Amino acid sequence: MGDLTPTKALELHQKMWEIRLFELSASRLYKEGALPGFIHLSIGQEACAVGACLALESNDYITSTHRGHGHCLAKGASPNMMMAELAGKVTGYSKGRGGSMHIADVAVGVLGANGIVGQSAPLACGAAYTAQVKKTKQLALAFFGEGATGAGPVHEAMNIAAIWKLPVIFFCESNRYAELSPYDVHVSVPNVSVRASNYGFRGLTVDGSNVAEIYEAVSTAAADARGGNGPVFIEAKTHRWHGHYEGDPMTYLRPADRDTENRVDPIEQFEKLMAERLKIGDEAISAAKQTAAEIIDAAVEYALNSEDPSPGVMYEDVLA
Amino acid sequence: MGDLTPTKALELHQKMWEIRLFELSASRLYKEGALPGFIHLSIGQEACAVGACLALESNDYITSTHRGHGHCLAKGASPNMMMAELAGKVTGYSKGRGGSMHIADVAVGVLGANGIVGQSAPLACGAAYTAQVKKTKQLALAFFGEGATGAGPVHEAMNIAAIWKLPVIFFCESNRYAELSPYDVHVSVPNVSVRASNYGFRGLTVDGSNVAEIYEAVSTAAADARGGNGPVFIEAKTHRWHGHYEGDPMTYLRPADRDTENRVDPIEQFEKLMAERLKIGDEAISAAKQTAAEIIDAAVEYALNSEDPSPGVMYEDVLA
Amino acid sequence: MKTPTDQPALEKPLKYYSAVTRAFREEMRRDENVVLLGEDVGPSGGIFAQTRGLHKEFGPDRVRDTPIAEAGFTSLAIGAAMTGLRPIVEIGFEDFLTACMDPIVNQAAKLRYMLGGQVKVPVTLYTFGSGGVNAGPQHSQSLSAWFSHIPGLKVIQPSSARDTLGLLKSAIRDDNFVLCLLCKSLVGSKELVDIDNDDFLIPLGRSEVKRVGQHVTVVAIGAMVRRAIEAAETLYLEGIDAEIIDPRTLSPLDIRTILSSLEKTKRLLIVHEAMSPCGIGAEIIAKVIEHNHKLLASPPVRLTPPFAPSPFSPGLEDLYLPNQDSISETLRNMVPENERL
Amino acid sequence: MKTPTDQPALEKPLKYYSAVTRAFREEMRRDENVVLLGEDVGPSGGIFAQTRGLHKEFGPDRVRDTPIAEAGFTSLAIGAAMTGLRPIVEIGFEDFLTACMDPIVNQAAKLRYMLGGQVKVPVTLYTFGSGGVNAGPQHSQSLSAWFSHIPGLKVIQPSSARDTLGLLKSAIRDDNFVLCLLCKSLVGSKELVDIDNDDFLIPLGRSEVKRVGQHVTVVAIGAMVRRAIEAAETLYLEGIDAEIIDPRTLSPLDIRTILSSLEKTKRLLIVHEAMSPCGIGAEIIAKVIEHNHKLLASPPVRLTPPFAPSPFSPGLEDLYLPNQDSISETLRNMVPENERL
Ligand SMILES: Cc1ncc(C[n+]2csc(CCOP(=O)(O)OP(=O)(O)O)c2C)c(N)n1
Ligand SMILES: Cc1ncc(C[n+]2csc(CCOP(=O)(O)OP(=O)(O)O)c2C)c(N)n1
Ligand SMILES: [Mg+2]
Ligand SMILES: [Mg+2]
Repeated sequence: MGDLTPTKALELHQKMWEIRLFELSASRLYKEGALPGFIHLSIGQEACAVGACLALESNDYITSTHRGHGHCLAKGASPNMMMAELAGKVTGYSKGRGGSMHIADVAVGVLGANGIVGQSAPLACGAAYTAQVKKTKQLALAFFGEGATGAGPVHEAMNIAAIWKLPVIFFCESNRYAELSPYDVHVSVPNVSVRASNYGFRGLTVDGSNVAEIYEAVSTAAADARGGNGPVFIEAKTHRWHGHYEGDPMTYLRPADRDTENRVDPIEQFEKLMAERLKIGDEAISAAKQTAAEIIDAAVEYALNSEDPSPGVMYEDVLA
Repeated sequence: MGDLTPTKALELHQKMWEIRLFELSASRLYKEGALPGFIHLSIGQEACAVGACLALESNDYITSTHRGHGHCLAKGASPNMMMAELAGKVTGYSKGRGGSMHIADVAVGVLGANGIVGQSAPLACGAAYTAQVKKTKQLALAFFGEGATGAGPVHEAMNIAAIWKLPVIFFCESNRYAELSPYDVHVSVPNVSVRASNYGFRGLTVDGSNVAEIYEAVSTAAADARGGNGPVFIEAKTHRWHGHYEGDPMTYLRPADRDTENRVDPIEQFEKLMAERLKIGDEAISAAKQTAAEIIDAAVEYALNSEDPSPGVMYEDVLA
Repeated sequence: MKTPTDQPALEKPLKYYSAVTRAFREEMRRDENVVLLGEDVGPSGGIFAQTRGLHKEFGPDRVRDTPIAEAGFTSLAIGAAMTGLRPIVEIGFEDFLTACMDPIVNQAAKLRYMLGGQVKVPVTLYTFGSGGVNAGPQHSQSLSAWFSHIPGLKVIQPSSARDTLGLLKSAIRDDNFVLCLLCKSLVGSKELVDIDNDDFLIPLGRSEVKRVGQHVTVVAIGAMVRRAIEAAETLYLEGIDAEIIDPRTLSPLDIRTILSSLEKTKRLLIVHEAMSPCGIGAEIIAKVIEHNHKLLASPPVRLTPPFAPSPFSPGLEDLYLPNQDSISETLRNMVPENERL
Repeated sequence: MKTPTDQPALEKPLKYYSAVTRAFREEMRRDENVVLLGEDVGPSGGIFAQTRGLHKEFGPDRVRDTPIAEAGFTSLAIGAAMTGLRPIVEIGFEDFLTACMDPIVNQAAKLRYMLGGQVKVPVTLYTFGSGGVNAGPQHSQSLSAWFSHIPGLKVIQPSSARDTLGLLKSAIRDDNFVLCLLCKSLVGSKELVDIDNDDFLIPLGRSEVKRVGQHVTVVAIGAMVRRAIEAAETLYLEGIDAEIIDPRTLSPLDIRTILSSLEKTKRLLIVHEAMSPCGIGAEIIAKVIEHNHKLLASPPVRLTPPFAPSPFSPGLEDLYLPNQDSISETLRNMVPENERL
């Protein structure tokens, strides 16, 4: 558990619950027809978002993906405005124009979820470049999946980041599937973190269900990047518990991945560690979970009680 | 010199001279105004084209680049039709519609030079995929420069080739410059052949001025690929003697690269080896050079005496 | 020798997405050079079940899942086409064509021309585009105009299961790079398709008159065709008799069918989901007016979404897209009361 | 405080490519958030010498050579723009825009809209396009229509050194993603530019009447503007007096200037190097006819290259592109003898 203080641990823990409950609520609302379009949930991957984002400063940047709810919440976006956006309401981050795949809160460093696989990487390099030119000591962290590492723009971004020594962290949530097909359709090597060696920077693979390990890995990488040593690639091996999108029948799952009994729950596992190693009592743990539940329930309520956007919203912000 | 027979050595040698003289003629004709547009010459890189292509079977495929004259000649394209194309004549490979960057001779396995950096790699994978599906035992070799290894499509191609175990060789002519900027603007590692490790296949760096070494490396890689072991990446460290394009003032050259006295001439070096190791006599060497000269002179004559395309040519072959 | 197809046509209706599968199956049975590449086209059968069963029937050499590398595998398909295969390529959403413009535009469209006629590039690229399913700004675009702007490509956009079947089969047999721009909002739609042979081809480059009428010519594209027909049926009761033309192939565009309709109606409405500026509608108007600047009795109208990205929220997207109401309203304004039936 | 520019304007003529340099230099001096990225924009000064001196003056942080990664560094520039910089991006040849369509179209054009107005994307992307220098099919394209088709972008195409200066400076100060499509064939052209201050701005979205005339309106774009003016000067001696309009900004298009010219001339010729189908010419004709289907006294004409890739051989490319002769010939056919001066 490295140097994790009980306070920090409780923070990580509560955030994971916020994400879990946000996603479960979204899943339910989707089934009920209250959320339109496509949504992609990150249940099972909470430790990645939380471990990574809580290791950053609040003015650091992240760029995210189609599976971005966890990232945005972990970096500090408002659950209310997020859920409202998922519901297509005018109170959402994009006034209902964007939906689940386009949540951003620039004030807390979230430069946006993104519906185009791979774009998170070069966009993050741009934020890192700004930090470098302006000497702000900020950094940028790009989330993406193992599927995205097959995409050209990710490679172009890593190459540029290496040459320019940009303060950027490439954080890959390697969750066994990309859309409907397994890891080995997309990657020919056991650990996608070797991608970094291509460009001469550091790459490592961590347990994506272990929030403490991720927190530590990202903290070290962040110090590296801020110190001018350039990028780091972190692969977190994790599981996507739900389908690619809600409603996905998951007929393509490999037998080993059908076994939901024995899979590690990153939150449960962390709760055990909190109790055993940090001696955090049950009440504190339940209280954090309770707080998370209240936050998310409020977000659902906020979203459902919000107004639809008026037609004019459709024409705004096309140009600055 | 491995197993090189004197016959093979003379073949390699003559081809290098054909390329050298083709390029020198093109350079002269360009200065004289007989060749329009942009041309990119490969003087200094002859060993790469020749060592690589002569290690292939005649029904193997190559894909080439903007700097493709050497590749096409080495694979067996007609100097006459090539020079005619450079001159924009109707007797050229593209009837004057393509020019220097679009020479192809599908009958001898040349799928085309290409004006878009990086496209040679995925196109070659396509030819390799055909060979795999049709079980023809053919393979495809993609030429490209170190600059191209920064381009997304090259990475995408390497990843696919690795996963699909395609019979393809990625042959990188690492010639110190990409357009007007040096190696380290484009690549963050000393040898670009490490790119292969990213995907778990073999990568090696060879002396791009040593035709015998290249010939051997490609022969081995070809056997690998044909044997179903998938791709190999070969980086040949070489020099581009002329500018990026003819007319390039090369003001950007780094001091070390200004020294033309001490640079290795791949042809001269090979002639020494031929004499010393293979005991090939002076006359045979001069005769090969002489034959090359006659071939290229004839090509120049052919091109200059050919007709311009008639207007109708402009409208043909837009659709099949 | 004819192999029976898996969907006995007369018995159950054909879905738009099953028409895709059927076209592929029939053509892959007919010609072993036809292969299928794309993200999740393999064992999973695709996000819309559009390739279900093909991997099983034709095996992993001919039906192959790709990594997420649209530029790479589109270019790969072109290299394969130059060397003897006839690849079908799936790009999941039309918006992702932005990732493979170079292979399509600088390679496929020009290789035959650039290489002196030495090669053909028989690739059929299909993709699910257009809006109507609340997929938001990056998953709802209709980019047909881009490809219609480029010589060396063909572009089709089927508006029904039947057209999908016939056009896709023709595309696969065509020796050029053909883009087939399917409409997401039609994916689950179905119709009885009375075709029991496996050689049903709709020629590329031919418009179809989907409804005969006398007052106004409506050129509708993709998912807009049904909406236009529905509008026309309603309007008929009000005395407005619209002729509906579906170009089906957007490049090369069959302008003659449109012109001869206009000789009769003198009024032109174009309805498409693509943006208006430099779109297919602009091209149709330009061609009509170049042909005869006095042909039209009233100004032509392009009914398209506003010039803004496609909004996510259902209420907004409903307003954004042309629909039966806005088509009807526009037609009412175009056909004067005194000319109605 | 004004810093004197390096080209005292009144003394020597300004070249098209030097106008690029001058615009960048002035704007980079004015605003330290302006940075310049692209292949060979750094110490080498660019293939057309268009960035010469800038790396030396502004240093490697603000003027940075990129690897060959058009998608990557365009997207990077967008990320930088979202976080406070105002990048200028060079894509060497317009044809290579095919490699970065996703960042331009799915990111830059839509981010502000998708992210609820939270960000601006002030990027100026410039590139050398169009033909006339025997660069062959992959290095001669004019793709303006693609970008004019996409909401959220601005598109400019300067036809002179002066316009390049004024339009580029406005683009850099604009808070949107602006594509500046320069013409390769004009690179070395020069003219006296009587501007000695460093705040010379030409507003985006405004056409310019380059020559006043009465018989016919010629809308010419990019390198075609000079050719049209030359044709007009010659034709004047034959009694044909053409008005030449240069839109300068292709999106948003200033149609009003064109319409008011047509009120006078009633005749419309459009000359551009881009392909005809779904091009800017189609859009102009559509807009004119939608406005008033009776405005034109004769059919409008689009004079463009044939619908084929750009051929390499000089003789062919000369025939391929519109030129003074073909413009003159077309205008002679459009203006009846009895209406001439
Ligand atoms: C350029 C592009 N290609 C394809 C898609 C369709 N798509 C959306 S998510 C996805 C899979 C991504 O897999 P991965 O990167 O592993 O992320 P995960 O979904 O597992 O989190 C695909 C192919 C897309 N959105 N963008
Ligand atoms: C996609 C693309 N970007 C940029 C260019 C312009 N360009 C032509 S050659 C070249 C440099 C290529 O360098 P390298 O790959 O090392 O090959 P070399 O010229 O050294 O043989 C560049 C940038 C291009 N043709 N295509
Ligand atoms: Mg994944
Ligand atoms: Mg090089």
